[in-house]
Amino acid sequence: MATLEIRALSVGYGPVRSLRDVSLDVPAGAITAVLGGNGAGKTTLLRAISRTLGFHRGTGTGTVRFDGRPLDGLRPAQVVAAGVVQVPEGRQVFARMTVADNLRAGALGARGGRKASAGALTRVHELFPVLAQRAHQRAGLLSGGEQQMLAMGRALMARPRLLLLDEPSLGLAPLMAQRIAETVQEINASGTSVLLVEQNAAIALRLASTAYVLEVGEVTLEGPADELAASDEVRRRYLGVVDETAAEDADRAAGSVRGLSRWSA
Amino acid sequence: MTTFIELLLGGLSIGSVYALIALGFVVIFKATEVVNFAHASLLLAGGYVTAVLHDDIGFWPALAVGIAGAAVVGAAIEFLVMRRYRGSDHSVLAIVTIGVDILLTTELTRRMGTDVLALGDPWGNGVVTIGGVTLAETRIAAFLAAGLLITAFLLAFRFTSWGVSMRAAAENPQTAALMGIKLGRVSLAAWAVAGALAAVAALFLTVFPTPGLERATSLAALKAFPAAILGGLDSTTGALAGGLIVGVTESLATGYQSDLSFLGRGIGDLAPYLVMVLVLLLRPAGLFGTKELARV
Amino acid sequence: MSAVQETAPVTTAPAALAVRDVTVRFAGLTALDGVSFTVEPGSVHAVIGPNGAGKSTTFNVLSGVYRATSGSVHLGTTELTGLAPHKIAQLGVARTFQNLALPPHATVTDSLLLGRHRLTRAGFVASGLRLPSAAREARRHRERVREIAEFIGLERELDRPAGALPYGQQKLVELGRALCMEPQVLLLDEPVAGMTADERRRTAAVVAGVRDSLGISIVLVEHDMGVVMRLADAVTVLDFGRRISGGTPAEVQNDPAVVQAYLGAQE
Amino acid sequence: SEKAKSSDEGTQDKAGVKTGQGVTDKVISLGALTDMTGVYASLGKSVTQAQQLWVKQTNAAGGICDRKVELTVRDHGYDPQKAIAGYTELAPKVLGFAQFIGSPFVAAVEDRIDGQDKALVLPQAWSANLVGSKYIRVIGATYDVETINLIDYLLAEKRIAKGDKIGHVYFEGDYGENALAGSKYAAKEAGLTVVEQKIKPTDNDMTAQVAALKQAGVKAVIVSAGPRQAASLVGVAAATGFKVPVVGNNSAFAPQLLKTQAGPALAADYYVAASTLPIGDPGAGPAKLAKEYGAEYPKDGLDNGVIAGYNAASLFGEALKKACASKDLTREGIDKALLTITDFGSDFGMPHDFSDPAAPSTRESVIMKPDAKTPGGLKVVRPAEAAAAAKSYTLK
Amino acid sequence: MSETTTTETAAAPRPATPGGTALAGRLRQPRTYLWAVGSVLLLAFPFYLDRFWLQAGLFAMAAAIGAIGLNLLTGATGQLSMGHAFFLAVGAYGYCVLAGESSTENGHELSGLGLPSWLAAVLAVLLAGAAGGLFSPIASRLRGAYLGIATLALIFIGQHVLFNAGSLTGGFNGRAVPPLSLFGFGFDDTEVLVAGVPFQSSEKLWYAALLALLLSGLFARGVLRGRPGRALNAIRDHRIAAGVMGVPVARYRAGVFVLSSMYAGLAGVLLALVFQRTVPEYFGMVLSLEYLAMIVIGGLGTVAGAVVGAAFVSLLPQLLTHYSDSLPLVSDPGTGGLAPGEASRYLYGAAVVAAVLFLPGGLTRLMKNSGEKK
Ligand SMILES: Nc1ncnc2c1ncn2[C@@H]1O[C@H](COP(=O)(O)OP(=O)(O)OP(=O)(O)O)[C@@H](O)[C@H]1O
Ligand SMILES: Nc1ncnc2c1ncn2[C@@H]1O[C@H](COP(=O)(O)OP(=O)(O)OP(=O)(O)O)[C@@H](O)[C@H]1O
Ligand SMILES: [Mg+2]
Ligand SMILES: [Mg+2]
Repeated sequence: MATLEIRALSVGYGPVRSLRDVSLDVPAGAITAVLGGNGAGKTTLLRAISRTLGFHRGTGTGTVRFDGRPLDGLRPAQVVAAGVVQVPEGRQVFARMTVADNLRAGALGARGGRKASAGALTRVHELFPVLAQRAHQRAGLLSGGEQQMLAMGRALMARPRLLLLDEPSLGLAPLMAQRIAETVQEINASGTSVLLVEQNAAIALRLASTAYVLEVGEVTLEGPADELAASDEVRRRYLGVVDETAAEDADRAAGSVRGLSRWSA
Repeated sequence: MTTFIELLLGGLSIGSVYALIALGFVVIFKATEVVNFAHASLLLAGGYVTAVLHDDIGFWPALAVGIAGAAVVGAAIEFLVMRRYRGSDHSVLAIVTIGVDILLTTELTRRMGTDVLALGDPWGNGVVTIGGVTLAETRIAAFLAAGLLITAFLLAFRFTSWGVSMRAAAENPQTAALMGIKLGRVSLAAWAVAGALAAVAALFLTVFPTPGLERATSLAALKAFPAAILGGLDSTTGALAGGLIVGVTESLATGYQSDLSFLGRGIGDLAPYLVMVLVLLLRPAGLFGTKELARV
Repeated sequence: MSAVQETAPVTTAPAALAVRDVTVRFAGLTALDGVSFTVEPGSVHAVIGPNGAGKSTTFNVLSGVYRATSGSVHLGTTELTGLAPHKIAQLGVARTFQNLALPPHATVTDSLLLGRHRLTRAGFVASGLRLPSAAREARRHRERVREIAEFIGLERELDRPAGALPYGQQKLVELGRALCMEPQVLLLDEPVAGMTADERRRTAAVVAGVRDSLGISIVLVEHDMGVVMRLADAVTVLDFGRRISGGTPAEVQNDPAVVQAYLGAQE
Repeated sequence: SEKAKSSDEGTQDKAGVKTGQGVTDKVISLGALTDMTGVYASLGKSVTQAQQLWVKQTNAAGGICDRKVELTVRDHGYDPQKAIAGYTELAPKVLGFAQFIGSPFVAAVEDRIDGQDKALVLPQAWSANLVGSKYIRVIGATYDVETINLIDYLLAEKRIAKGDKIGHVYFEGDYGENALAGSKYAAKEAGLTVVEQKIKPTDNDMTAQVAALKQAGVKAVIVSAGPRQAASLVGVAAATGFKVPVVGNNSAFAPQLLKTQAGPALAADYYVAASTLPIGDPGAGPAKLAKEYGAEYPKDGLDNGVIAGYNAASLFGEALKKACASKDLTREGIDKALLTITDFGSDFGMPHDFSDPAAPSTRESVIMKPDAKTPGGLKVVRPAEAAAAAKSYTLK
Repeated sequence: MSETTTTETAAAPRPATPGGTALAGRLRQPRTYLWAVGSVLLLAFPFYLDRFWLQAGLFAMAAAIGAIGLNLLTGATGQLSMGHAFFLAVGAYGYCVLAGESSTENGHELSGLGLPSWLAAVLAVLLAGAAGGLFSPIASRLRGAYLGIATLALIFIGQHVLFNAGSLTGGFNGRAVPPLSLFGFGFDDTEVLVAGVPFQSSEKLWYAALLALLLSGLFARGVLRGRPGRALNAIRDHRIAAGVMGVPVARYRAGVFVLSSMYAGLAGVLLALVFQRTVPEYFGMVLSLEYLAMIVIGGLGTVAGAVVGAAFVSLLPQLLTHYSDSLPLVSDPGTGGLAPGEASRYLYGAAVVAAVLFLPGGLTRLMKNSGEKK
């Protein structure tokens, strides 16, 4: 049984069509990854689920169901109350609030009492000790990666049943990216389904059981993650060059770029 | 010396009324980052309801209805106007509140006509004299009310999730929504609270020693602007400090105007603004306001 | 590079960027602690390190957004320490921002033209009166903007508001805007974050192209080791505000301290 | 174009009456520039309604010079731009203005009135600065003269004596500063010292002013401000045990205040001067007007604006009748007719003499005291009288 | 108004088209004809309209100049200013003092420099700019609401000075405004017959104002579309990034404040000439708020927006008052119904709200949409 079911979802921003007829499933307790290049519509997909398209004057058709319950027509807060929580793209921490208040804000939409959120807070501090050290610093002053950790931690405060991650490893050091990967796995192991949008396809495909590839608003590939990881197309476009061909590839890529003449003032 | 103390106390007491008005600005600014120029008309609305009703149902019930009424007006402004704005420019929204203020003030002054309305408060023109210094009872009540309300808000902002949701919603509505914060409800509540505060402020603004509520009462809200800014637009403590500073400055500048006559007479109104400008030169975000973030 | 056209040499000869003993403290926190490194003219110098190590802080010091608590920064013989950001920009130091800093409603063209600010002169009077000099200047620089947009592959997005572009392209606009400053030194803060492998490769190629065709110095902060290895001539590694290692990419990659603090066990 | 045909001055009708701008065979048009939505709304409303009542009565009685009188009202809401626009709009169309509220605005168009338009304007303001023009005629004592009469009253009642200090709380602007000139003159004559307190119309709380005056040890206070300021001042003074008489100019009182908590204090030791009897006076003139006004506007309260407005309109009517008699209904004719009016308005308490444009029409003032039981809230405590100092005082 | 859009395409980045085709292209646009008709009408008005309407138009034109200035500041740079009325006052009174003769009026010793009036007008504009410059420590440091309310202090300071510096300002009664004269041609009330139409001050000033508006509109448009405009927008959108891009932020903030003050000064001079007397009451907070309303109603950040907004805000009450007899709902003052003054306040308030909610971009956006794409 699928927890999240997306059927025939189309989204547009004004005249711009950004998703066309997308159908996608996130099975209960699984990690599902979505890959795709710039502008493929990954963020748009997540916005459609979390019902925040309205903030971008976007409109959509199609259905999104969570546990059989349609999410269309709900307000973002109701979606959160239903257990679907999104980590937005580009961190979006509340810059002027302290780290501690950011985490409190994360817990606002959650069900369960103080005790539960205290538990969640301990957990977040375990995962990202820096957030405990900096509890009283304003979030806007954190480094980029620290902000990314805060964004993750904040979402975890809501104790989601389905976690929507938009590029969680963006800007994280390799070590930290691995930590995040483990965290996602752990979260998942404790019963949370995850929809993972990642540029770092290597990580994504390692974590996920199923994966979808979006291109220009359409699902072009889907299947078990390991199968996709083996496909040539995915290897070339999303997994990047393997070391042996690096030099060759780089040259090829560089060759495709015209030089830029110097500006003479 | 007694004059000085009397002026000082008088200034503190009127200052607490300014602080109450300033608190209304602060609540809305915290929740929406909008400077609410319609606060003046909320003040009128609250006062008007109280004034019209007190004869029939008694002062306290009338005040309660007045507070509720102003809260409803505030909420209505949020629901009918502020919520519908799709942009993100807070200055534009501030200008919208100017429009709202014009609408409301026109309507209310039309209703009030040229009357001066009494609010039927229990203090009348009673005064308390301590050591040769006289203070109006209304002002003591104002002082207590302001202290109480401001403390309450300070605590509420610090210890309940309301303050957090407000600031989150103000700073980044979309992400706040992603956190499950009910944006509409947060700003609706802020506007309603601001309305209620305005009604309380209106009470103290129009009872003794001022003659009563009338169309020009809303102009007094202007004096709370320097108070709110001086303290820092997003700080409850700032509202209190700012209000008191403005009250005292005004009172002293008026009381000693003969000694200050080289500046021209009647600088009582001007003095708070001069103090405000000085403070802003040193602290661009007011005494207690949150400094602008400077990192990229 | 075959396509490079030889034109008149840049007015200022390329100069080394020397960071000496820079310390930055915030209330109760030392973000940079006596960091020194030198960026050789015309090279790509990578600064890497764990999150919160002080890389962006270094950039903020270099571009004048932060004032160093102590230490100095020189570009050639000019001291940058303590200069206002716009003065540093005038000297030809350009940067991109880790968290995008693009006006969402302005078109890409306008954002790029903003990069030309330091190279243009038209002030209130000249623009207001539409003096011929201003018009001539505007025309010339619009052409160059188009050239640069083509170079980074944004020519089709020129009339779109930047806010409507996907994240990855917004990063490119940032890069373009910095290029539009015709910098001597280009500071890139995570230029390929949020891109697919394919796009990373292309962006890396653009950066390489910039270095090769313009011969300017590039300071690069990036967590993608592939890109760092490919582009960097030298690497400085920071951890907790201190420089813990430095050298060629290969050296650094095998430095146990770096592996332990930053890279983790390689997969 | 239509504009090109030059305006035709001085045509004559069948009866041989010379007419000009604002007068046709059937209608005499008058203008009123009033404030019904701004700071002087309460004054403006009463004055305008009283004048409309007068127009109605006059027309019912057959009009003037076989013509109906028509009053075009423009509400400027105390906004200079609208006031000037209103003047510009009406000036070519009306014979004159039965009302013009806002002395700064009158001053603003003074040059046009004196220079080209030459239409009679009856401002509802009593600043000495308005006196001196042939066409702008103030009805009643100016604020300075009125203030002198107020101080005279205090002296006569032995509330103050030579050597005392008196406080003067006054508005920034024309009104207050003109009154201050009067109090300074009276103080000089009577050996008093004036302690000044300048305030703005937005000041509603007189606590600090009272504290300062108390400290200065004044024996009486003059208020040349609005009703609210007077009420606050009197209220604070009473409450803080600062027991001195307070006197105010005609603009410093409104009957609505008697219902507020300052009411008792106002009724106790506060006095107001004016150049007409109060509307609640038992005398024939005010009583008749009060009755008629009440019948016409049952919902609206009575105040002294009613008399002021009615009086001004009647004066205009008087001038019209005289002009009609001399068969000259042009603006010039009206101005000439007005100069022959020397005993106008005794119905309302005192005679006015308009023969000298450089002098106020009277130097007398009625002194009144708030009284909640009287309609309009004021009763006379000293009938019209001019103090010696008021007679010797030279304007400006 | 027409003059501001005549060069719609001048600054566009299109490759240079031969003048002929561009002209032909423009001739095909219906808007070109609309503007042409508008311009002719504007030029012909003094021959047909009476003084009331001309004066209303003059007020609107002066307001438009002031609003353009404010739009540079608030619209383009995001610096909220509520002190615009102060700079209008500096312009108006500055002109009076510079051009007026020393004299005694209403008991005030008035001092004046008696300069030629055209020179006085120029100097008054510069004076307003200098006043803006004096405020630059604050203008360059504060932002948003803080700056907005800090500038409110200017209003109170201004009012205080206007009332108290009697020898310069004439105190509460203000000062008479010396008529403008240019090359011996006086813009005063002496009648000059032009084509049989008597020209008085309003008629003569009309053309001067039209020219001033045209020039200041074009100037502002040039600024906005050029390098300074981009720098200002960058400051509005991202202050730190603007600095890093080489924009001297404090200097530009101060600079645009000065420029906007100069526009206000010019508007002030013009208003003074129309009023023929300056009165302190006028330059209060309400006036500042009106200017803010203008730019929001018309559209933030554009010249056309300022002009349209100014026309709307300053003509609306005049229209309503003038036609109060023939409008439903609105009734004559004193008859108990909705007074025209109130009606126009309702409409004006509602317009501000509606413009923001339903017409983001203001009235000009509406016109643009119905016309051609920009
Ligand atoms: N607010 C918006 N207004 C208009 N168009 C938008 C908006 N947001 C996204 N788009 C368009 O929708 C398409 C999909 O964008 P989306 O942000 O979903 O891509 P993405 O896959 O998340 O890309 P990236 O990997 O760069 O984040 C793009 O073409 C983009 O230009
Ligand atoms: N203005 C500031 N006030 C307080 N602390 C700051 C400020 N700027 C940076 N910091 C702190 O200094 C440290 C270094 O930050 P910096 O942004 O330089 O890290 P970084 O190396 O760029 O990390 P990342 O890779 O995550 O972007 C961080 O811990 C950050 O919280
Ligand atoms: Mg995305
Ligand atoms: Mg960083």
